[in-house]
Amino acid sequence: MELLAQAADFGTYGKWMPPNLSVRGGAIDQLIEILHYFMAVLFVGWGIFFVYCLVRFRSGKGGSAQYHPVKGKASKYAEVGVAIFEAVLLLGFSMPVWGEYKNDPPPADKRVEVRAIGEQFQWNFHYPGPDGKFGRTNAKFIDNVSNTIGLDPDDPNGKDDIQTIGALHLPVGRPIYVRITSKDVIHSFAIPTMRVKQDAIPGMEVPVWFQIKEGATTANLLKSKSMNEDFDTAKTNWYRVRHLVASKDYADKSGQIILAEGAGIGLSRDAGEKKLKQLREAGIDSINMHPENPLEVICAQLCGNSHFKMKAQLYTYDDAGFEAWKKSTVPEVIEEF
Amino acid sequence: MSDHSHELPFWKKYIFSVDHKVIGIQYTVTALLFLAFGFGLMLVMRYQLAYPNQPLPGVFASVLSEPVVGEVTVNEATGETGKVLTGDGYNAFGAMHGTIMVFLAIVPLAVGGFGNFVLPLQCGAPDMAFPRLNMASYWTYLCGGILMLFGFFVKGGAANSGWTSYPPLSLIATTGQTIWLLGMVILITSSLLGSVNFIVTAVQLRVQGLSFFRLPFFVWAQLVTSFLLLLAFPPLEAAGLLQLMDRVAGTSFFDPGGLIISGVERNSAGGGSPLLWQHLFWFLAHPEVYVLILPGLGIIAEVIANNTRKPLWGYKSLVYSAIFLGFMSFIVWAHHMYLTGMGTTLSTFFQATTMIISVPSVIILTCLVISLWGARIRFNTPMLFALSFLPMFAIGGLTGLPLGLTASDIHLHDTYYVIGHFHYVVAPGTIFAMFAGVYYWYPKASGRMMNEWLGRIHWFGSFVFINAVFMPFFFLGMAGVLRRQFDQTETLHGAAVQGLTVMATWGAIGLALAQIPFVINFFWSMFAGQRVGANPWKATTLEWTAPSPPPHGNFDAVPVVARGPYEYSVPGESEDFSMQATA
Amino acid sequence: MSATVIPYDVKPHPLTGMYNGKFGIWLFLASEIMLFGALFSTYVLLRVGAPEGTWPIAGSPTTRGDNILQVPLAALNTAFLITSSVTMVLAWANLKMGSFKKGQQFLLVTVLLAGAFLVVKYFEYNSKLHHYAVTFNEHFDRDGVESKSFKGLTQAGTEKTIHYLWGHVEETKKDADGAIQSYLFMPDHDTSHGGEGHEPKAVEIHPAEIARMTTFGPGGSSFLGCYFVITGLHGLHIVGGIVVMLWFLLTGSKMWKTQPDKYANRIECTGLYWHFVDLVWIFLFPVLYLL
Amino acid sequence: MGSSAHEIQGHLKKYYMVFGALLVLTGVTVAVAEFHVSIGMAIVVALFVASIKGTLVACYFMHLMEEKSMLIWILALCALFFLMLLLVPMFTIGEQDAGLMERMRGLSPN
Repeated sequence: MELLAQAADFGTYGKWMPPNLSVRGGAIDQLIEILHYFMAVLFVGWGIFFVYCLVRFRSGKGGSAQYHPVKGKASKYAEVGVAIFEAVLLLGFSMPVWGEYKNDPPPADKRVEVRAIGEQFQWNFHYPGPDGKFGRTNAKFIDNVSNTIGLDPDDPNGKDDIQTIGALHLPVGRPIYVRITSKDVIHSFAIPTMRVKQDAIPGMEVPVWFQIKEGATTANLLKSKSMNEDFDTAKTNWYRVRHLVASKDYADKSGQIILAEGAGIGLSRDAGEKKLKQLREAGIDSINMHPENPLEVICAQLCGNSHFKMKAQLYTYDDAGFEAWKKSTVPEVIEEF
Repeated sequence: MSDHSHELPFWKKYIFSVDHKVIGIQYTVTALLFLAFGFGLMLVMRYQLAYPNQPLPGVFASVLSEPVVGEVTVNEATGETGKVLTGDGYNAFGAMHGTIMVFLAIVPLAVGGFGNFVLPLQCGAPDMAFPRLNMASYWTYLCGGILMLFGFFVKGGAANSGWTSYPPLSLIATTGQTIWLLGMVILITSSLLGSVNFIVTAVQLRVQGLSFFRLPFFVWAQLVTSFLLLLAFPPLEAAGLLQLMDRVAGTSFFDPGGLIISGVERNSAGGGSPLLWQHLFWFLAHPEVYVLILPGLGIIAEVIANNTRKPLWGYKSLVYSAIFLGFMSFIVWAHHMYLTGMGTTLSTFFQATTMIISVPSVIILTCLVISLWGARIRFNTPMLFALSFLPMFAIGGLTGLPLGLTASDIHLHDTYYVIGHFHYVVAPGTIFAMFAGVYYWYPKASGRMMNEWLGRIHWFGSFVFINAVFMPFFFLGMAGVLRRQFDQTETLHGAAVQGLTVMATWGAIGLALAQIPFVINFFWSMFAGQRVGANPWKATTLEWTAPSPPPHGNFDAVPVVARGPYEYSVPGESEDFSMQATA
Repeated sequence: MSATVIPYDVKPHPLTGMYNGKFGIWLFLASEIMLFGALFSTYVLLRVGAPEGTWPIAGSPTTRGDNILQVPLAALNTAFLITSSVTMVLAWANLKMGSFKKGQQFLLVTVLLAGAFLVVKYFEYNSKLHHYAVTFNEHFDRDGVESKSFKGLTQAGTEKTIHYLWGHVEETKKDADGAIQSYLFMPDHDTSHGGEGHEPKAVEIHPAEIARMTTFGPGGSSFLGCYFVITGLHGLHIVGGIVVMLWFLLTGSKMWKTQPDKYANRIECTGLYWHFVDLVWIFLFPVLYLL
Repeated sequence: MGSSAHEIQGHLKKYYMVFGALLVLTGVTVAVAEFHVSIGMAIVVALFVASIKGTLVACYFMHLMEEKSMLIWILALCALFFLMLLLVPMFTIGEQDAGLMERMRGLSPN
């Protein structure tokens, strides 16, 4: 659990990178970190030389400028050094990660496969159901309420398929294989906490695969102590807490509950500001809060006027939980046909 | 040579002029106006980002109308309403901000403005090789620009699919997109006319003694830029035509077929490829980055050489680097497309070329900074802008590394990190170079100096605030906040870092205020600036041989060049500068 | 108008061997190569990526353009353009040799040949814009006219049988409100029932039976889109060339009296442009019609 | 540069010969197309013949043979970028077909 506590440190959400919950994400983070150290060294070194020159060679000091160029190989060495280091980054860090990202899909029998179909402005997900086979889809069966992906009701493979809108359910600790496409414009399937991003392009289907760290289930994340954050009501603005909910009940002096456990501050600024004011008036200086749902799938490619709202909730389970979720969903879907 | 100019009527001398200096000034003024307009669009967007869905302040609310803004109730009790930007309005502003800044402001300023004014002078030429083509280029640019702006007035508002106009989104967008495409085709035509003119002038019209390696670095930068424009722009023109056909003639170049738009199948033959647009677009748009930055580097080199009072360090490396940079910029374009499903072979090629292209940039920056060694640095306004350009351009360049490597790009792609990266190259980079250029060549164009103290205030304010705008972007990007989001607080990680966005917005407001001294200075100096002679900066290159302002035909006598461009502090000379032209 | 004298306006520059105008026109042509290059690239990419059986249009027996285009007309046009290139170069050669009259005559022939090219192109376009491809919702068989079928992959990836007919719309019947009631459709020989020897018969088709109905215009298929855009842009270049040549034949020819060298130079530049237009067609012809 | 009148007189014969060659080659292209050879063969022959024709026009009518090297370099650069533009988008398709991507499958899952 210690690993998880570090990984899911939502208290630091936004201070640097979002917590990384995928097995492979660490390599990406490591490369980004190395790159930034490298950049900092270059910039600081260069900057010191730059400022030194400005001070030492200012015209106020008098004298005349040197006509003959300064000799020295330092700059050549620096340039060659930069080039070599870049090559190391490319060959040693970037290419292995990308190669794994692209060339090494998990075997079909070991992976959990799901299709993600982008649409203005929602993510539709399609699971193959217990038979492991996806049903055929066709545009003419599309129905915006119960069959957004156009599953063919006559295809036996599709009878047990699961469709969800705006909610992605995944198990932890198993390879996940998402096949990404789009119904209309280009979207981009992105889960910041998993370091996964892939454009969803109409007319083609591109897979990505990743694995969620053991233990990083939604239930665990919500229990994780580090996710609770004390928010100082006197200072907090509504934007910062709009997706958070209270971790316990908060009552005013007369004992009336003004912010119940699991309740949010409010999704509109008006409501949110009012609630914060109410809390302050009740003498509550700080509250314990955590995200209502810690994981999101978002769209990373401009797809229209509500692009910013295009997101899906991601729920992660251990194996038993995932099976339970599937059981609870499958019959429902079948009934609809 | 110049005694005929007074015979020209006013409109021929100042409006439909064929004189490269007048055209250069026309370009500069027009481009600065577009720059201000694009900046204004950005301010509205930044307000929305910092205070999502809050009524816009009075200035903006009074100018903006449907469909860019919508009414909201501010106070339910009194029924008071206010105007907020709509999602479509935000996207339209975003797309137009990008288009205007790149194609209507910076390129015309850097190439059309400075290139036109300075390049023939530095070559010792009486004018451009094709003066009337030059005039046609400016008027085509102006028509294209006005057409672009006209997009705001058609039904549905201006183009709102991003400045990259990715189909299929752009195929189903409102009429504004058609206007955008037409505007682009016209602007590209203007650029092509200009680039042909520049190349011929720089190659054929150099005066006697001015060999290629005696050309000022600015001319080299313009020459390389012109080749980029000449060869990279036509594919975008073709792509624009194809998208136009997709929108108006029912073709399906970028439509794979079977698209379900809001539940209805789009009627088309299908068979197209959305990625084809991205290839054609980025084939231009990557060289375009160097079109934006190379003229800036050229200006910086001139200003630094002049104010360090010594020759540029590694002049030949600078020239070769610029040429290599130009060449390489054609073969890195697909690094914008890593996440479209690109495999390992192509991505390796494009990662490698991307890493290689960073080397000449490093060399250029190194040469410029080593030029400071052993100098006698004069800290005047152009030099302050030029010096602050260097570290900010370095930041812009360095932050390109994590984006050029596929693995780190997975997390950073399409986030504010990208915005921070290219704005550091273009805004604190190129725009600072442009300001340096305006202060540096203003006395040549007008015969009067700009006020030094107003200039320094302008520089200080701009330097502080431009970093306040763009530095938070890197942190936003790290946190995973995506670009082109109307309201980043809709996502969990976006809401967590809203404070940084607020900071950037206030930086932008400060940056706007910091430009006031510049505007005052620009107009005030036109009438009241200190009068100067031909060579107020004690510079060496040929433009300082001509009178200030130069008459039609430029030089009183055709100059003959005897030495290289940056012969400052030559031992044994009585002055610390030796001009290129023999007296 | 201006007192400035631009160097190397007429005389060639020792470094490049060209006067300004010629260097300029070559640079312009370089940009034109990239313009048409992007369009060729588009063509190649779409063709390579086209789902089986959809090139040049869904239902054609092979992938060659001549399934729906007329090679003889294009071959004739090729001859026109090649000839016009020769007359163009002869016009310049005669001007250089000091023969204004002969030069003008050759230039006039060039213009006429360019005009002939456009006339042929007009007939080609016109026949395409009045030729229809109708895709039916299901198998169509009425009054002895039966739809042809073609099995291919749809864009959605599933195998799908397409029922289609090619032909001409003889008459469009509308009701009082202007809504289309039916089309009187005359199928082409090769797609009508009965094959060779049978007179094709017109048949009535109702809008409800039609899945998609297009002309062989730009929206007909991605091949036709390429065909119209590339040949259309090429045609615009021809029109541009004609305008310039007419100007040099009429108003612009006054320059001969004062600056014969400059006039010949301008004809040379026009010629370079014109040969480029010819060169593009030399590649367009096989690529669009024969492959 | 064929600048003097006499030199140009000498060129005239060359122009007519090139003209003849172009017409013959056009005939060859059409004839090959009529034989309905395999598609690969047709592409090779047609593009080969077109290249010869193009070279003839460029070298003789456009006098490219007589130009100095600077222009040739510019055009070579142009040709290089043209090839990049032609080939790279095709490679992306190639990679997709190599199994990384199931192109043109769109909404269909299997």
